[in-house]
Amino acid sequence: MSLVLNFWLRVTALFSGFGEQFRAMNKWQRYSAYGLGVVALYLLPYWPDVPVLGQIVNTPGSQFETVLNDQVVIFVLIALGLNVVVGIAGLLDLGYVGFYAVGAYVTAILTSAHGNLPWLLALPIAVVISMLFGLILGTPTLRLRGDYLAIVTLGFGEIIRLTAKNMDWLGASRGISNIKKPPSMFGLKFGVLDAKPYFYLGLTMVFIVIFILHRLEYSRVGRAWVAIREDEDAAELMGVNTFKFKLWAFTIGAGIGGLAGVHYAGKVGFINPDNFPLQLSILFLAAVVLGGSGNMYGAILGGILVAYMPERLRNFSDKRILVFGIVLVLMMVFRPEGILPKRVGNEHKKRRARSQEGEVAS
Amino acid sequence: MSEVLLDFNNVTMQFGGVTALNEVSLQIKQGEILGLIGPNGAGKTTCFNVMTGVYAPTLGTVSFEGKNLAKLKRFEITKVGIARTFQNIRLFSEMTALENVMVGADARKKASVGGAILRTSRQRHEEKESRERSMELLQFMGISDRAETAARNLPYGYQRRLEIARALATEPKLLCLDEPAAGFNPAEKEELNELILKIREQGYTVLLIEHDMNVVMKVSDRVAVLDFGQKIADGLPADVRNNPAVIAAYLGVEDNAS
Amino acid sequence: MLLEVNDLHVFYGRIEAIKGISFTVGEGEIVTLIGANGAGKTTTMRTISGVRTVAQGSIKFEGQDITKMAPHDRVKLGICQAPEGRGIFPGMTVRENLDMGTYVRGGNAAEKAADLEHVFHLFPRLQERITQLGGTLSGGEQQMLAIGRALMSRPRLLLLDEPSMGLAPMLIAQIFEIIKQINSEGISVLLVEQNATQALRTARRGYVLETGHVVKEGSGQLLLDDPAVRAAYLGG
Amino acid sequence: MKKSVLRVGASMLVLSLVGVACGGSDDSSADACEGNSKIAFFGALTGEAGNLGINIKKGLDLAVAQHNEANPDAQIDVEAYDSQGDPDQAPALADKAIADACVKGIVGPAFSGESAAVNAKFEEAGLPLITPSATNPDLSKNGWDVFHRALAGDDKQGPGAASRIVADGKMKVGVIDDNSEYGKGLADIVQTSLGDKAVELNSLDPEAADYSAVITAAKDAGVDAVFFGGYYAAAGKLAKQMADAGVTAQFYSGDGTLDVGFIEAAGPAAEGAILTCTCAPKDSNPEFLKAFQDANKGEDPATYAAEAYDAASVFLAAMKDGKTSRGDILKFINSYDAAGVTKQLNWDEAGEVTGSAVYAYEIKDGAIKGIGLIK
Amino acid sequence: MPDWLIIRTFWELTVTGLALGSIYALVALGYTLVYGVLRLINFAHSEIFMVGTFGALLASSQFLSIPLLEDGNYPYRTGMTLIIFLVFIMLIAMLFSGIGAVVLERVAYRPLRGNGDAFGAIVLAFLTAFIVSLVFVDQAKINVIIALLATAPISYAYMRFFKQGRKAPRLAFLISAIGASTAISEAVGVWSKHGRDQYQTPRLLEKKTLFTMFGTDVRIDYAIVIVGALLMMTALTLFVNKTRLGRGVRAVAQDAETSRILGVNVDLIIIVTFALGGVMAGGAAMLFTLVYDQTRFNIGFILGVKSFTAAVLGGIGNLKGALLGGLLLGLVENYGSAIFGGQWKDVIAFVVLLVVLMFRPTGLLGESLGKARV
Repeated sequence: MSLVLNFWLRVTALFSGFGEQFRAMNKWQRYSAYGLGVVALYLLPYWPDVPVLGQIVNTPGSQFETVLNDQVVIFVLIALGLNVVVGIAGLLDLGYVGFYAVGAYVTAILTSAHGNLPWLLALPIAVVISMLFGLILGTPTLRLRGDYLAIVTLGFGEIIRLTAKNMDWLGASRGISNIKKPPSMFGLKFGVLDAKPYFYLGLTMVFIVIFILHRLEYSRVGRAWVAIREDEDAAELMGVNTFKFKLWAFTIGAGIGGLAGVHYAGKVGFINPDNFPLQLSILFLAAVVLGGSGNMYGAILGGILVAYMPERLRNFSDKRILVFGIVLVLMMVFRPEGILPKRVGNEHKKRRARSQEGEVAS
Repeated sequence: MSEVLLDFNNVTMQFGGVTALNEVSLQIKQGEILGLIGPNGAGKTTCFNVMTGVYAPTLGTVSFEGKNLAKLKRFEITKVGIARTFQNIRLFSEMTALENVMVGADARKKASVGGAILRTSRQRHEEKESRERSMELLQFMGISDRAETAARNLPYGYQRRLEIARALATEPKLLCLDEPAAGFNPAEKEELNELILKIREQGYTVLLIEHDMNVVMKVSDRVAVLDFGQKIADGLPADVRNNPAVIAAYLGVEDNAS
Repeated sequence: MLLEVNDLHVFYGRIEAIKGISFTVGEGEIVTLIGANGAGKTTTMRTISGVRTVAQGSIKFEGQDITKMAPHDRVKLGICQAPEGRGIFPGMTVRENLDMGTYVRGGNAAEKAADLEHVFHLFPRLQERITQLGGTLSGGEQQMLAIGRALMSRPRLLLLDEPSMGLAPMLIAQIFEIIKQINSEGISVLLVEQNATQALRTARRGYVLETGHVVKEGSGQLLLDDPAVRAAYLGG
Repeated sequence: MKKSVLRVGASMLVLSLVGVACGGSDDSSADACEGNSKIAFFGALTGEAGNLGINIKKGLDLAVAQHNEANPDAQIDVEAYDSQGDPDQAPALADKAIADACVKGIVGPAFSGESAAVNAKFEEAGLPLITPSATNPDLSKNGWDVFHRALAGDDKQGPGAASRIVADGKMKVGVIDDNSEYGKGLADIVQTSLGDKAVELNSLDPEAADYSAVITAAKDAGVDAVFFGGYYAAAGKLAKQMADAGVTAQFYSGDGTLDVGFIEAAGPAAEGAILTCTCAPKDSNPEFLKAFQDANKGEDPATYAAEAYDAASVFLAAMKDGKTSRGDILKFINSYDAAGVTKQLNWDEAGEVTGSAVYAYEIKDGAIKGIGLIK
Repeated sequence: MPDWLIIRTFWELTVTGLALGSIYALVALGYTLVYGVLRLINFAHSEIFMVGTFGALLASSQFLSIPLLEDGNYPYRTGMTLIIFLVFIMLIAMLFSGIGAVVLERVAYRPLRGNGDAFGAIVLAFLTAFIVSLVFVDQAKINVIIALLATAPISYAYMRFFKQGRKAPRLAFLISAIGASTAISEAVGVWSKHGRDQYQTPRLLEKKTLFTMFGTDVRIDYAIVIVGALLMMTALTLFVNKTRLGRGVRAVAQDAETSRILGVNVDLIIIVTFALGGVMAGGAAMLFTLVYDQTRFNIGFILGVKSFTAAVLGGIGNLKGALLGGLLLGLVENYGSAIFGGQWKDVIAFVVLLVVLMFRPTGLLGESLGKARV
């Protein structure tokens, strides 16, 4: 087992090594590395056709690009959104699936059940309404302390699902079908068979969200969030309007959850309340914490793993959920901060430098 | 110079039957360093918390520049111009030193979510301002060499100073320091004394809660003594030092014991 | 020697709170540790009680090394503490709080009753409050309760962390009288105090702590007369 | 050192480009199947609804095994796509099935929910499907050419159940559902068909342990019969709790309840319950019964196994007829008209099997007994 | 008309609501105890309940060899036999749940407290080896053999890791709990005899009407559940208030640090707390099977969520709150179902919770295990 631990240390060292090399590069080199990475990501659907690599990444029982879109992209979007709420602002939300559902349902209602809007128009409306739901839920509940907030949000997620299930206007348990698909653009046809255009669209959404969150995180807003997470009272005494910023975190998180819902609804064309069970909220949270709560890239990695691994491990058939549960426990025992824990400042660089100095000295 | 900045008028504070402060009146004048001393548990920290809006007084009023603080929310008190440090250090431990100070500096900034996403010119300007001001403060406190270190990894002395820097960043009129010398050795205390005086020179009014007589007596313009929730003395350091009531309460009951 | 602390180092997270202190408490002695807030007094006390782990150095009790012993075993050996801030269980009655003192020792009902009698003899106020919840007591009563509770464990060494904190002068005097009385019954006392004058008067020997180091030691009177100590802790 | 990041990025890019090139060649050979043709099972084999899928797959396996035995040089494989009945997992599996040129037909999708999520894909790909179990009436209203049902939908079953209830002389029928797509749909149809004889008693939460609220309502309404739209586990609990609460109303339910699990869960309370199904009783075709028992260690075919066998037989017939492309097979199915083990198999435009046989079953002596067609 | 249903059937709804509420309350106690002592939502407590129902199932069908049906009817027992059987089944269920809770604590929580011991290391090592072996073969027996062989070296490595004593952040506990919850329920779903199917438990007690009150028949099983739950709760309260260990539990809940100073073995108290919660859940599980005669691998999930809601409703960390919250939730659900229809049951439950928390942010009775007194 020490072998495994050792291996693990190596892998993480490799990544941190990457980080340092990255910082050491000049601007031009850095941007080209980014560019190459982005292009490679957009080419992901073709990876299974590559020899060797394809063997490793391909999902045995299901279509790889569909998994990429329907599972991975959706989970990554959601992990990004939930990470704002849980990871950065430190608000425990166990009902995140509610916002995902709102996004999907608004799209469904506007483009199919009670309207005939194009998907592209439904998108902003759905995101805004999801944010409104965040606001509506957050205003009364954000005064509650951590664990109380958790159960209230959990209840909220259930209320959303059950309301959808019980109201004929929302399609009740039949759900809503014939949801409009995204319009064909840039030569991409959003049909039923080919998942690739959806993946490109979803990946673009992910990049946009990363861009926005990156800007938020390294601004007054992001600092306020982290300050609230670290010590809410101290933050307030340092002049942070904690309620306002908590509400913002909730609202932005809700918006991203809603966006994921819009994308999902547009892709599948059919939703019903059973697509939004309570267990999904828990899975979302697991993704964020597994990857590294508070670290955007950790959350992304968590989202990828939680979405992709069950498909990759289809051979385990009915044991994959069991394996998932055990892995969660093991991860939390041995790496409680997640796979990519949040990093603060440049201390790790300093530490390394210092240890090198030490070596020279001795 | 002698304008009253903070007026503590007949404040009583009770917690479930226990009286922590009993009709305390206290004034802090513009530009002075007021030392507040008293035995542990005498009510200094409660006094402090009432002042910074953590608790609302049971009776009496606290006003700052004539404005009643009771109605204000906690974060608004910072905006009015009161900043504080904490007895048991409460930094944002997962943020760098610089970010900690920037949170303080942000108190005076306006840009919010929209500005941050769009990177408006105002936001960029404010961001730059915050960063520069925070860096200056770190330099002022002599801890800028560890600006990029996570607060939790800073040495103790740095953490204490970082708290002061963070408080200063909110551009307070009144800076409240809660036992800033706790855990310092004499040399460090000496440095702290100088620092406090330097802060005052910059135009801040300082309220200093401290246990160490060396620190309090050396830097304070005026010293108030709390004991058992009551103010028992208020005056120049030399006078307070020789006040029999203070000696009895604070320095031990030496006279009736001997 | 009853208690021997040798080159003790203790960390709080990454911060070294105790940087190698040594001191002893003899059989039947009252020894005091004085120093400013943050000097490491409370950490020392908690380390002796075993709730902080020792990074380096050793603690011996009656010659037995207890550096790594679990807290409850130390209580069994006869080390009990009235912690800083009194540590009263707010939701328990005075009686139940006192019973917590016998938690480790157990003992039969008669023994407990005798101990209880003894505590009530020292602190008659507690008897009046016996069914009241700990959280509703005044500061002085809580301090009495904390000391009484520690006594219920029949300690050989009583650790008192800031017993005078937040008490009115009258009460402080009373508490120190009781400390002397307890000591006269053969219980050694290690006393941590900010009220240095009072503490040094009560104690046979004292140690001055500063940022995790012992900077001075000597008999109570010697330290009381030391000008540097007077300047730093006694207000000149 | 510095450049290694670039190098890794570049090599990944190159690899991907290779992939694009290879992938391109794949598309042109969509119809090229190397190896045996396959009939795919699509539905749950694991997860909470796994049992139903296993029944179906056994019927499919039997048909294919018989075919392979009879035609040694034209072997057919069975490919299973285990969706766990989950509409979220279904699309990636459906795409995989579509991408596999050897898959010529789908027996499934087993559930209505996943059907709604993926049938459009099969339609687009022209991959014919025959579902042996998804009975939601709405499914046939989408204009899907590839869609076929090997049994009648709930719009046939509901009125059938209602007429049986009426024929039994019941005057006041409490209608309960499990708030699922299937259960509520069926219960609504039954309720409409019953007209003023029906008393709506709302839904229950099938996952909950306690149904006393709805039972209290039934008791209060004084019903002489109860129709439950939902699955067997909940039906069993409901029947038992009703009996315990002293409700003596006759228990009716639909095909979701047609499982020994119902009898196990309800115990003696199941006795006399009447269930309807558009599926045929296991003994309706002795030949099939015997073949199934032989192939499955004496086990009786459970619900939908016979329908799956029929569905598979149609595909096999097409292949035997020399049809190899999906399009040809689809045409073959659309014009198919022959007797299956359960019924005459031919489909209308919408994909509904003609002839709307609804069978009634009764629980007697702890076993399910077919009691004939409902007129 | 449905508006009047609640009035016509009020007492009947009250009886059934109280019965279900009693079970909620017993399970809620587990959440409350652990929260009181560790400030941790023991998300896996629902599975402890589930394990208890399987304990009850095994006790009756395996240990007592009672068939599901005898000659086509329930295997009713009467008199002393019945009482002995029921007590036996309850004890076994409590044993299952109690052991389950303690194992859970040591494997999934204790290492996160920076306090992992050999037991946790061995179990975790076994699980690690087991899932790794699954990659290569998928045959339970072979997997177990491989896992057992690899356990020793892996647990050695794990022990070394535990020695570092790293404490995990709060969220990690929650995720570990979720993982454990998933794993326990799936393990039963995968490896029990009928897998994920519903299981029936033999019905020993004939569900006759015991007495009639307000025109409503009160069935004997409901009466047993309500009385049994109240008895267990009284026993627990007595234990917590009157015994030495119970005092330890209260002391740790109020002030863990001082408790340690006074010589309370906090790790032991935590084990006791989990065991108590487990025993209560086991009792609840037996009472549950007594009324509903069935269980399933996922039966804990919804019941757990409800019970946790009940605990919060009453004031988490407060024993009396758990009772109040449980009963209240059971009643509210029943009344609400009668008014709005069963499909709105959970919505009603959560709306009530929301409203209560709006006005009383720490639940009806407030938190604190220490203050819970009879």
